[in-house]
Amino acid sequence: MAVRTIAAPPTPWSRNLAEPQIDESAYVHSFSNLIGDVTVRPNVLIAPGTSIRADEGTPFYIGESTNIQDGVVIHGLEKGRVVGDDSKEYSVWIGKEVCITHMALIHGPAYIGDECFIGFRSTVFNARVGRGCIIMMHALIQDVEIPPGKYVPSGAVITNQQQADRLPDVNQSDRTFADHVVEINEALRAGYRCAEDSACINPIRENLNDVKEGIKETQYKNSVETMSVNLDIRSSVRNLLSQGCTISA
Amino acid sequence: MHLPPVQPVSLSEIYVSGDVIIHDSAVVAPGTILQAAPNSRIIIGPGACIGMGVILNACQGAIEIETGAVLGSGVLMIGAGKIGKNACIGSLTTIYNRSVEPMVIISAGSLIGDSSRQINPVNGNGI
Amino acid sequence: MHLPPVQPVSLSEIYVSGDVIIHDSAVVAPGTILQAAPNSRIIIGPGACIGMGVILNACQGAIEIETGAVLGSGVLMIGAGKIGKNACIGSLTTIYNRSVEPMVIISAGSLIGDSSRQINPVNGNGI
Repeated sequence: MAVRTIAAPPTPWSRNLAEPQIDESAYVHSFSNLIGDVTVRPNVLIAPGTSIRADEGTPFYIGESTNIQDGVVIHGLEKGRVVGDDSKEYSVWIGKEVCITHMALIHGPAYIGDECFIGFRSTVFNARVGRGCIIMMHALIQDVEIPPGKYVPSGAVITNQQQADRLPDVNQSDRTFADHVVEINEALRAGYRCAEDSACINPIRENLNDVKEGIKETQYKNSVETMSVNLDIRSSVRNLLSQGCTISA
Repeated sequence: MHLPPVQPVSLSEIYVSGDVIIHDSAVVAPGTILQAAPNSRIIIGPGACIGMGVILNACQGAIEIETGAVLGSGVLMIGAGKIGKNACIGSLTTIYNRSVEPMVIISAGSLIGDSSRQINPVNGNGI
Repeated sequence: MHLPPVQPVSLSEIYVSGDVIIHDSAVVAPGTILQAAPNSRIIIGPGACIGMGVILNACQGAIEIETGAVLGSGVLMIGAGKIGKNACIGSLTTIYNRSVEPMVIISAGSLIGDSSRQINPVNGNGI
């Protein structure tokens, strides 16, 4: 499994280069960006296009069997921590069996309890979401604590505690909808494994108007294959070297 | 708008997985993710324009972006559906298992195809 | 100890197709698509500022961004039209076949253009 993880870059506030701790059974897609002190527990799935950067707020914890879908961004403010279930402090704590769906933004300090569902493009920032909550799409949860088992409808903006306290409980139809979204993700999972096998990926560029030209190979390819040193990288390396970094074996 | 903004992409490639066909004359910006689950497909037609950071996840059917359609940055399209000729989908829009008719313009940050429960406002104060 | 792989500091990729003229002093952010159909053109004037993930798709005419105009990130401009000097188009705005007068400020997420074919989902439950 080719996983692209990098140690957090040295920043003025933290010279500690921490590396993600990833359980063997977790699947971190190579087209994802996983940086810094992030604990990834067993059977976690981290999809392509995700950005999980514990380079400012730190550390992060992602619990067992949790699912982080495409395009999710997880980041944290330098200051501000939540207390995880292990009584330690985290910038972002995500419990077990949580589903964070496409394009969601989890910005620490943030705590997301076990079995939560965070819908497409929703934001959780400076908030605590109790166990078993279902947050639908395009919602904003900020500066509040949401009790366990609550439902947040699509488009809701929950930014004060009175609003959070008035939220309804999750019902069966909510759960069915959330389960359906998770199912779609399971189908795509098969695609990720395929992605590791270059024989399986073969996108075809086809000129639909001119059959004579036949099938052309696309220029677009899985990014795993295209890590070469170009001019930009060279000049960046020169910069780092002049700042005193060294390259050693 | 309370949605997460257009996110920068750090890789200049696009990620393609599964049965994906991109017409020669279509334009696909960097950092996009085009994924078709098994038994599904994605077709990007002639002159279509797919903005930065778009995610298309085809599942249980096909996602088809017809001739000249434009998807703004950060658009998310899940499931199966067709974006009609010359339709124009504003940035950060989410489309869940729906199609869009040709020539339609959708404003940025829209949410289409969401059939989840909505809460009726009580005393005009909503939630 | 090894040097961490270098993150590209700036993704300098913009996609340009067709007759597109960008003044030397204009700034165009990464991830933008500037596409002019045949018989159309795009002109980006001096000091203009085009944000990340913008898509300009000129057809049946010209898209002209005049001196000092600013387009926020994720703006989508389709068809033909002129953005006047020093106008300021908020992020995520969609403009379809319309011009904007000089010095005008448009708030983020606006939809400007032909209103005969528009869909604007309400309450998150679109079509």
